[in-house]
Formats: sequence, C-alpha cells, structure tokens
Amino acid sequence: MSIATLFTALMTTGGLIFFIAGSVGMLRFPDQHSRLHAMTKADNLGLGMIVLGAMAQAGGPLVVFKLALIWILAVAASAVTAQTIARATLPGQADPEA
Amino acid sequence: MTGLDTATLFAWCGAGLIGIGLYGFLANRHMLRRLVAFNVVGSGIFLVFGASGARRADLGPDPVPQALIITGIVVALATTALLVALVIRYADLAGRATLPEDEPGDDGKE
Amino acid sequence: MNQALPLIILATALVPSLITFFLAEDRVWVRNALNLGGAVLKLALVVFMLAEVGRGQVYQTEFELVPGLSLVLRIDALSLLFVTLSTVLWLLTTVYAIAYLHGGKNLPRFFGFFSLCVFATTGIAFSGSLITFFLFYELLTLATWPLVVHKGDAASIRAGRTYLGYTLTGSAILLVGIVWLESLTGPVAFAAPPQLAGLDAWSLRAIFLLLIAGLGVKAALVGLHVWLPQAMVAPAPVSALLHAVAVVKAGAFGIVRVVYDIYGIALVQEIDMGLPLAAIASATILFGSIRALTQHGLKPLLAYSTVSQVSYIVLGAALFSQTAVVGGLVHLVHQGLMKITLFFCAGVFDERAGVHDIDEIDGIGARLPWTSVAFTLGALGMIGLPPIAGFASKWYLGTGGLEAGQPWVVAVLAVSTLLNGAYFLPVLYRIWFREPGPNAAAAETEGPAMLLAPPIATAALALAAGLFAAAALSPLGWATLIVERQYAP
Amino acid sequence: MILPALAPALSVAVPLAAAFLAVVAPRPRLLVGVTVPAMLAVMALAVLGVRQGGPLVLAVGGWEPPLGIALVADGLSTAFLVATALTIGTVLVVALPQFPIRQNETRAGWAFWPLAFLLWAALNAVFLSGDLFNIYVAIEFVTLATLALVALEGKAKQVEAAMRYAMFALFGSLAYLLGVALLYAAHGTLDIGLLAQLPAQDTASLVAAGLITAGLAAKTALFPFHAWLPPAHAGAPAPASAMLSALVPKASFYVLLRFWFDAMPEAAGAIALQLLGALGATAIVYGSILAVRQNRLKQLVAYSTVAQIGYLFLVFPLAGGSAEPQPWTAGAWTGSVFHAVSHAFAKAAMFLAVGHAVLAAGHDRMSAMDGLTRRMPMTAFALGVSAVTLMGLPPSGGFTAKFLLLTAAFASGQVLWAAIIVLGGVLAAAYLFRPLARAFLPDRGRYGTVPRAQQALPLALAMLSVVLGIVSAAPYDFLQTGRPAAAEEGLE
Amino acid sequence: MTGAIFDIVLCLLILAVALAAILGRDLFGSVVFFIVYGLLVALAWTRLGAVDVALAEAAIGAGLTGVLLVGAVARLRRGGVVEPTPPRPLARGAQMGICVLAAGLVGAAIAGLDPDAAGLTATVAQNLEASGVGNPVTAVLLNFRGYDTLLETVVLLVVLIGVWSLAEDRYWGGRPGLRQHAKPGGVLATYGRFLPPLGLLAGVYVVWAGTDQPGGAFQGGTILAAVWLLVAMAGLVDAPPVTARRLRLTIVAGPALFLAVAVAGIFMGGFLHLPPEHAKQLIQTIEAGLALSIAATLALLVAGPPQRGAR
Repeated sequence: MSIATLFTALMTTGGLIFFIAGSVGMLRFPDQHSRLHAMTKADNLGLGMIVLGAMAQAGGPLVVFKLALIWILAVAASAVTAQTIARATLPGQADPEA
Repeated sequence: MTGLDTATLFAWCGAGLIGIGLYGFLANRHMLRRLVAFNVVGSGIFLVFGASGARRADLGPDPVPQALIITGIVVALATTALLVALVIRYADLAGRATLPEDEPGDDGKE
Repeated sequence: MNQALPLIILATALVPSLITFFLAEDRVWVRNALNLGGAVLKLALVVFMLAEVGRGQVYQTEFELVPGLSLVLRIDALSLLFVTLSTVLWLLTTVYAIAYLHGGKNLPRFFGFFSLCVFATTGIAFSGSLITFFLFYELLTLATWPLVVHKGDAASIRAGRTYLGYTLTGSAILLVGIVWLESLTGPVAFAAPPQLAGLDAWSLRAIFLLLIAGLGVKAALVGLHVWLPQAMVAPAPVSALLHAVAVVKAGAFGIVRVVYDIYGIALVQEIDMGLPLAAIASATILFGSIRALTQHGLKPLLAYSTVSQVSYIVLGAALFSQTAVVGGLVHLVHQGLMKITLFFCAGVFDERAGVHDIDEIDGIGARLPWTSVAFTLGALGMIGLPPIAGFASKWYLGTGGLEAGQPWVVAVLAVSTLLNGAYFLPVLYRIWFREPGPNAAAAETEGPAMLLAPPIATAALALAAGLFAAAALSPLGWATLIVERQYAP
Repeated sequence: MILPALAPALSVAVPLAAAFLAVVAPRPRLLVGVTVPAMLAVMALAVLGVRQGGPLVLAVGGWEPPLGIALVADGLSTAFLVATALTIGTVLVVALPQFPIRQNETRAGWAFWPLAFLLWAALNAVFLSGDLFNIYVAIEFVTLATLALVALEGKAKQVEAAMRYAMFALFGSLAYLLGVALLYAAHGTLDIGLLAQLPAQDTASLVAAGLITAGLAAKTALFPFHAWLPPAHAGAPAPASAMLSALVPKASFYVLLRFWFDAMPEAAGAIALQLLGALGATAIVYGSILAVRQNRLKQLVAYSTVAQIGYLFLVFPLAGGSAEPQPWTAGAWTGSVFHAVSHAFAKAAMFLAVGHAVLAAGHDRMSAMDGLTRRMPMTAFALGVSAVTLMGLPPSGGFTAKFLLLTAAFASGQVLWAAIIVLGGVLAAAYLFRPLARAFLPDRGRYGTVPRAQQALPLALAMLSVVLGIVSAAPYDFLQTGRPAAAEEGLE
Repeated sequence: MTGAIFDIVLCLLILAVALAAILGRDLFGSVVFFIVYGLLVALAWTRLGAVDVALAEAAIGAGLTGVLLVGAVARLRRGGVVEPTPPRPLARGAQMGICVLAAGLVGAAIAGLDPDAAGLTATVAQNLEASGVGNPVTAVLLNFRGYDTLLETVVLLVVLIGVWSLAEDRYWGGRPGLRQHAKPGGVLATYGRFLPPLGLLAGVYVVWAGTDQPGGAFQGGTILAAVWLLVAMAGLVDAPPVTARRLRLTIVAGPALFLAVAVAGIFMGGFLHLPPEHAKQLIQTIEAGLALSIAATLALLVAGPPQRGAR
C-alpha cells in the first residue's frame, strides 16, 4: 500500500461521501432552489476529490492536466446549468429563454 | 462463449437489452417512447455485435465490427432525427403523438 | 417465303389497327381507306393460300418466347376454313360499319379495336400450338370488350362487366387446363399431337373438362352463355362480326382443335367424354331455340339462335363419325354467313326504321324490300330449308349421327328445326303479310348502298354455299378435304 | 474492355452526383436532361459487359472480400438496375412539370429532385451490393428517402402514413441488422459469395436467417406487415408513388432472393418455404379483395401492389430450399424476376397515368376516370395496357411470368399455388376493370386534360412491359448469367 | 477479478436504466434515463476495449439523440400533446412473452457461437500498413469499407432534406429552428463565449487524431456540432436561411468530396481506390471534409425544419 494508493483511497472515499450527501440532499430538500444548491455544491466537490485521487495514479503530467481540465469543465457546466434553471424557475419572473 | 468473460457478459447484456427494447417498441403507443425503445434495441444489437468481436481478448477487439457499429450508430441517429421531425410535425397537424389505430377509444379507421 | 406469309397476313390486320388508334377523329377518309385496304389485301392473300394449301403446302413459323413457351403459327386446312370465313365477313362488316356508324363518336377507338379483334381471330386460326391459341384467345377477349362497351351507357358497361366476368374466368380455367396438360406432356403442338394414351384416364378427363369449360364460355354452351344475349346492346356491326364470326366461332374452333388435334376423337370416346359433350351440345341447341321463342326483341332472338346454332358445330365434333365432323365444320361457315346476314338486316331495320321489337316489324317488307329479302333468305337458311346453306350442314350432321350409332341426334336436329321455324316464321309472316303499324316510320329511301350491299352479299353467299355445295372450293368441299386429310380415323 | 467494369461504380456515382447538384443548384430540367441519358448509357454498358464477360465483380477500393466490399453485377442485378433506370427515368421526366423550379423556390419543388436522385442511387446500391452489411446501409438509405418522399405533401394524412411506414421499416431494419450481426459472429464474413461456401446449419445462422427474412418481409410489405403500404403509396405525390410502389418493395425482395438463393441455399427448411408461400398467397387474395372495395383510385392501385407482391413470394415454395436445381427451379426463379420487372413497369405506368387523370379532374375519386378515352386517349390506353400486365394476360410480361410460375407449380406438383396464381389474375381483373370501365362513360365535359406529350410517357412505360412479354427469350437467357447452375427448360 | 465485478455491476445497471427508460411513467423522465443509459453503454464499450465506439456512442448515441429527444419532448409539451393511456394488460402479457422469446433466441444464438473465433482482426492487421493509417477502425471505416461510409454520409444528407421538407410551405426560405435569444450579459451568453474556443480545439483534435488514435470525422463532427449549437443557444449566432447557397454547399461538401476522391480513384486503379503511398493524406482530406459537413448537418438536424421567416 504505497502512499499514492493510500492517498487515492482516502480521497475517493471522501469524494464518495460528498456525492452521497449531494444526492440525498437533492432527493430530500423541499424546493427547487435548495435542491439545485445541494446538487452543484456537493457533487462538484466530490468530483474534485475523486479527480485528485485519480491524479495520484496518473502516469505523466499530460494525464494530470487532462484530469484537471475535466474537473474545470464539469464545474463550469454545472454552474451555468444551475444558474439557468434557477433563473427559469424564479417565482413570477417569466424568462423568455426558450 | 464459455465462462463469464467480459465478451459473453456484455453479449448477454445486449440480448437482454434487445428484449427490453422490443417490449418498449411493441407495448408503448407514444411515438417518442417507441423511438427511445428503437434506440435501446439498436444499442443492444450493437453490444451483441461488438461483444462477439471481442471474444479473443488476446488479439484485442475486432476492428471490423467496431467500424460497422459506428456506421450503425450514425444511421440510427439519422433515422431518429427524421422520426423526431415527423412526430413534431404530426403533433402540430393532428394534435397527438400516436397513430390513430393505436388511440384507445376513438376508432382509428376513418 | 412460306415462313413470312402467316406474319404478313397477321400484319394486314394489326398495322391498320395500331395506326387507326392514333388517327384524329376527323381523318375519316384515311381511316376507311386503311381498314378497307387491309381487308382487301388480306382477302387476296387468303385466296392465294387457298390454292397453295389446297395443293398440300403447309406454312409454319415458330419463335421461342421463353423455354416452354413458344409462339407457333401454322396454316393447315382447318385454320384456312376459319380464316376465309373471317376475312370475307370482316371486309363486308367494315363496309357495313362505315355506313352504319357514319357521324358517330369515338370511331378511331372503334375501328382500332375492330381490326385488333380480327387480328386476334386470325391469330386463333393460325395458332399451331395450344399456348399460342391461348395467347390469341385472351387477346380476343381484350379486343372485344371495348367494342361491347363502345356506346358508354350504363347498360353496355353492365354487359361489358358480365362479358368479362364469364370470359376471364373461362380463360383462367383454360389456362389451368393447358398448363396441367403441358406439365404432363411437354409443349403441345397441333402438328404432332402428344401421346396421351399412356397417362391415367382420370387426369385426362379432368384436363378435358377444364379445356372444354374454358372454351365453352366463348362457345356459349348452356349455363356459360349468359353474356351473349346481354352483349347485344353493342352496336350492330359489333354484334354482327363478334357474335356471328369472331368470338363464338373461336370457342367452337377451340373445341374442334382440342377434340381432334390434341386428344383425337378415338381417345375422347375411349375416356367416354364424347357422349357427355354431345349431350351438352344438344341441350344447348334445344335451350337456345326455346329461349329464342320467348324473346320479343329482334337482336336477343338472334342472340339465342346463335347460342343454339354454335352448338351444332360442337355436336358435330363430339360424334364419332366423319360425316358428322364435316357437318359441324361446314356449319361453322354456313352459320357465319346466315347469322351475319340476319344481324346486318336487324341493324338496317334499327337504323333506317327504328325497329327493335318483333311487333314493330309489321309490313317492313314494303318499306325496306331489299333488306327484308336478305333477312328472309337468312331466316329460311337457319331453319334449314334447301337450297340455302343451312340445310347441307344439318343433313350431314343427321347422317353423321346415324353413322355414329346415335339416332337421338336426328331427333334433336328435327326438334330444333321445328323450333327454328316456330320463332322465325312468325317474324317472316309479320314482315311480308302484315300492314305497317300506324306509327311505323316510313323510311324515304332504303339507305345508302354501302349499308345494303353487305347483307345482300352475305345472303347471296349463303345461297351459293348451299347451291354449289358439291364444288371443291365450296365450304362443304373444303370441310370434307380437311376431314379426309387430317382426321381420317 | 475495362469500360463495362466501371458500370457498377458509375451507376451509383452518377445519381449521387446529380443529387448533390440538385441540392446546391436546383435546375431540374438540366439535371434530368443530363442524368437520365447518362444512366441509360451506363446501363447499356452494364448489359453489354455482363452479356459478354459474365458477372462483373468489382472489389471496392481494391480490397477483396472478406475485408472489402464486392459490387456484383450479374444477370439478376443488371435486370433490376435496368428496370430501375427506365422506371425512374420516365418518372423524372413526367415529374418535370409537376415540380417546377420558378424564381421563388417552393419546398416540394426543391426537395423532390434530390430525394428522387438519392432514391435512385440507393436502389442501385442495393442491387449491386454483394455484402450483407452494405445492403443494410443501402436499404436504410432507401427507407429514409422513401419516408421523406411519402411525407412530401406535408398534410396530416401523409405524415401519419410516413410514421406508420417508419414503424414497420424500423422493426424490419433492426431484425435484419441483428441477423447480419449474428452471421458475422458465426462465420467471420459478410460477403454473400463467401457465405455460400460455408455450411449454415448452426443455431446462430438459422436464427439469423429467420430474423433477416422477417425483417425484409416487413420492408416488402408482405401480408402481415402490409398495413403501411396503401396509405403511404396513395398519399405520396403521383410521380413519387410511382417510384415507391414499383421499386422500393422490390429492393428488399431482391435482397431476400439474394439471401435465400445465393447466400444460404440449403438453410431453408420446408416449413419456412411453405410459410412464405402461404403468406404470399394470402397477400394476393387479401390485397385483391381490399382493392375491389376501394373507391379512391390511388388507394386501389396501392392495394394492388400489396396483392402483386404476394406473387413474388411464391418463388420460395416453388424454387427454394435445395442447392441442386430441379428442372423447374430456373423457370420459377426467372418467372418471379419477370413478374418483379414487368410489375415495376406496369405499376409505375399506372400510377403516372392515374396521376395525370387526377391532375386533370382535381380529385382522385373513381369519377375522375369518366370519359377518359375521349379526353386523354393515351392515358386511358396506358392504364389499359398496364392493367393487362397486372392481370397477367397475354401478350404482357406479366403473362410470361404467370406462365413460368404456373409451369413450375404443376411440374413440382404443388397445384395449390397454381390455383392461387390463376385466382389472383381473375381478382386483379375484378378490381382493375372497374375504373377502366368508367373510362368509356361519357364525361359531362367538366374535366380538363393533360398535354399529349406528357401522356405519351406512361404509355411508353406500359408498352415496355408488353415488349418484355413478346421479346422474352433474350431476357430469359440474360437472367441466367451468374446463376450457380442454370437448369434447362422448366418442363422436361 | 475486480474487473469482472465491475462489469457485472455495470451490466445490471445498464439493464435497470434501460427498463426505467422504457417503463417510466413520465416521458421526460424516460428521455433523461435514456441519456444516462447511453453514457453507461459508452462505458461498456470502454470495458470491451472499443474506444472509438465508446466515443461515438457517448457523442452521438447519448449526446445528440438525447438532445433531439429532449427538444421533441419540450416541443410536444408546449403543443399540449397528452400522454395516451397504457395498453390493456392482455396485450402487455403477450408482448412480454414475445420479447422474452426474442431475447432467448438471441441468447441461444450467442451461446452457439465458437468462443475463440477471431473474426478479421488478423486480416486488418496485415493490411493496416497498406491502408495508410494507424487506427485499425479508421482504416476499416475509410479505406477497406469506405463505400459503407460514403453511403452513410449521404444518408445524413437524405435525412436533412427530409427534415427540411417537413416545414410548412409558407416558412420555406426561412431560417431553420427557432430564434434563440438570451440576455446579452447573462450567464449563458458568457458561457457561450468561454467554451467555443476550447470546444473547437477539442473537435478538430479528435478529427485530426482519428487517423492514428481513436477518433475520427463522426465523433469530431459531433463535437463541432455541439459547439455550434451552444453558441446558437447563447443567441450569439443564427442559422443562415435554408435557401442560402453557402449553407447548402457546406452540407454537400463532405459527401461530394468523398465521392470525388472515390471517382478519381478510378483512374488510379479502381473505384474508391486509395493508392497506399498517399492514402494517409487522402483520408485526412476526406475526414476534414466529412467533419465539416457532418457538423453542419447534425446541428441543422437538431435545429429542425425552418419555422420562421428569413428576416
């Protein structure tokens, strides 16, 4: 059990816990906005930890860079989607967005 | 296909998908659902085809089925795109997304 | 040369037909010239061939369509008998039709199908194999249907539908019979009849039944005759040519081919199908005459008389004696001549004096003398009074019946002669001995020469065929030549 | 002579190029004027090549099967290619006035031309392909082009017919695809020639054969799967329905012929063959009965297609199931190909003629036929001649086909099929003479007419099917090139 | 060993998600489950070692088909189309029976297959050198079975013409799809500016890398189509009118180029023959042309037929 695999195991379990938290949050929370909140925050953090764990196993710097790129893109995408859905479901404000 | 190596497993999974998809294709009345079922059956067939190409793990997956499956996926997409456009157009014209003979209750046959 | 002759004769009928279809309605002169020219040319060629075939020369051409299906054209004595009759009468009927339909509508279509129908009839006569016979037999149905529905009113469309119903079903049955026979014996040619002796009797009987039923529709055997009276709604030249010459005779001709050129009369008797065929023919003869009695329309009366007269030919073919066959074959020509005269006259009565029913015909003799004379000659010939042609064929049929040991045939002939008299004589009486009714249209003149010449010509021919029966080139002479050369047992 | 060897390639490349041009620079008169003669030249080249040198086999890209795809142009495929070229060529010329490109381009006016050329290329691709997966892509290509043509009018009825057709077609292509996948998994090759040499009795091949047959039967609208054909073919515009009804079901039937007679000749069990024959027979009777009850012209002609397709499937019980040829198998096989080709000409001619009658009358009820012989004699004559072929009466190609099938039925002792064939002819007469009889009725002078030049085209196409009936010796021998064992005549 | 467990779990998950997609009561839910199903199948393909197919399945099977279906569901919901009642239980039982039978048949066929058949792997490997490309799948796709791919690209063209011909006559000449508009400064607009450069880079890379590594015209083309759609959704760009000559040129360019190279091959030895020495360059030009046309066609398929005037 070299340091790297131990580090990966730790980080992935941590990430897993955040994922479970996020999913439970999404199912349990009463209204749209809080569910969105739980979803984006917890899952992105979980993903970040798993990516860090994977980086430890990565071969060369190129793979590390690709993993980081994946994480950044995932965060950006979920941020934008959360914003658009939130705006679309704001009470009373009819957003003409198709 | 002895034992449960990856190829056999996924081939059986493909067969299962074909069964599920076919049920969806026959049982559902809504056109979009039948389209989803069509895509499920399609990917099931491709899974069977691809898995049958990967029986020799030592040689790696057989490239010919892979190429054919990519062609198949694009053709399936093309069919789905045309069907989606047809369903939308029919919904605009006739206000429903099912064929008349499938409509329970009112007599489909004019 | 002898390869191409049959094709040339066929072309003389086909080419005018195809050209006429695409002629405009008002090109009357070109159309008439084309049709009459074709008819005359054909007559010339037929006369030339009469001499040739008389000397024993045989013309044959064959080309293979598909393995197992080849078109064989063969001119033997029997086919010449039928072709001579149809060519002569086609010429006369074209003359008659030009006069009769003068000023009518859809004439290019009419004359196109008219000569196509003669092309089919010539094809039937020339066919050297069973399948070629079937090809032209079918073409005849297709060519005659538009003529039956020519007027385009509801009655003729309904008549057309019955006509098709019967003829197409008949030809379907015929096709099954032909293919079944050919699957047992290979392609059937009239020149070399297939050896049927080896095959089992039951399938032979079944095939025989199928063939006769298929041909019986056009030969208007009893039960299959319903289309004929209904087809009388067609214009007079159509009923004249079709129901005196082309359609009905094709059926009878086919039955003669089947009985003599395929099975052979001996085999027909052996599988004892000869007697039932003779029985059906006799039943039709009597049935036709009885129904004719009850008709009050002139053309339906002639139609039912045709039904009964055609079965004389079938009766002749069914009896196991040479003379009976000669009687049957010669009646094919005689009945053609006499019946066409009657139809022509009926057409003139209708056209010039508006006479449709028998009770309107009183005193027509005074107003239309020439036509009435021709009608009388035809009617007396039908009854079988010598010296008109009808008598000769009935005489031969009677003696043939005795020869074949079937005395009841004479009884049938006698009864039918009485019945013929019973429905023709009252008409003749009304024509000559009754004063014209109050509203009888007084025709100013009897009509254009082109309308009167054909009935008079055919009446004269009928009389000549009777008078000069003994001559070699007379129908009777030719019929005996056929029987001696081809069917001597 | 290397030129004929190019014929297979050109017969797909030329219509594709024409289609691309039709998309970018829509000038139909020029395109049709160039493409149709060019394609007829290519067809002549193909016929010449096959007649002299036997089947033309072209390994695309130089790669021999099993790796590459082989384009095979033998007697059968060239016959279908020529039939397609003549039919679509005539249809395109007839469609010129109906889909004009004026200064402001219309939807259907633009869309019809690329779709027609693409359908032509797709059909040629199916007829030439010797590789099962390539056939899948080509058949999908045909189906999608047909779907677009069926829905071209854009009204609810047409879109509904297109969707119903899509359901059957999708099921068909999935079944076919699964069959091809299993065959590749079992034998490692997709080429028809190579498959023929392999023993095909293992479960995978039999399951594959069943799936492929079911799939293609659905696409050919064989009896249980026929519900989509009449509304689809009646709804499409007349030139389109002429192409659809005459050629599209023939493409999937052609593949069935290739599969059962070239790829796996022994695999067919007797029951499967009799089942296909029975379904064909039911199609004949059922299609005809429904056709008699139709009172709309295009529906009637569409139901007649359902019936006529039944004839094609009689080839399986008559000639299928055994590699070594009995004397009658060649006759039955050629008979069904004759029927397919003469039906293509006659059905296309009939749909075009009906199209003209409907154009002149403004509606497609039976009364549109009134007085046709006076108003439009050539159209009436074209309808008459094509009806003669559909009824299988002499002198048409339909009769030669019926005769060959009948001889084979009697020679092989299966008399039931003979009765069905003859009954089909009489039923066809029943539903075809109804509209034809109305052509003789006097019209009350309220319908217009179509210029004579256009009327001549359907007539020419109908006469083609008659010519096939008269000059049938040459096509018969031509069809035998490339057959594994050309048995002698069908009778002895 | 862990691989086998992962595979089993993956298969069960795929089957479960597929069932959810088919039997789901709510239509939108089914479509979302279908997208998830697509991604899982892509994962299955990676497990089978077929990376090209995984890429295609994810991009086209799950991605584009998903977008099409989601768009359709939204469009139907706006049109007020109601869900029909489920079919009668008797029919359901019969259909279930048929499906179990079908799956069983396929299973029997699979069981009957010879476990160590190698298919054409060896043959492809031998000829790989002559095909001019490193990636065997691209070699098969664009050289050995290039004819399939040619037909396939034309199939895309047919479908686009079909979709366009479903427009209403009065809208012909207009721009495809609906006018997308987002607040200029809004989140979507900025995202629409931030992502495209990266997307274009990734797409072009995938197309370029296709010759020697997994990738190729179809997968790259789909990525480029997705980028265009995103930019359009962000309201920054609008589709040109349907009758625009340059739009039609782009959608025809790919197949036309492929056909031209194929016909040119006739003079160099045979239809679609790519001479080994410059096969690589030829394949790359074909892939570039195809990628362009495929991107345009797929994007326009998602946009749909013209539904508005040309202003």
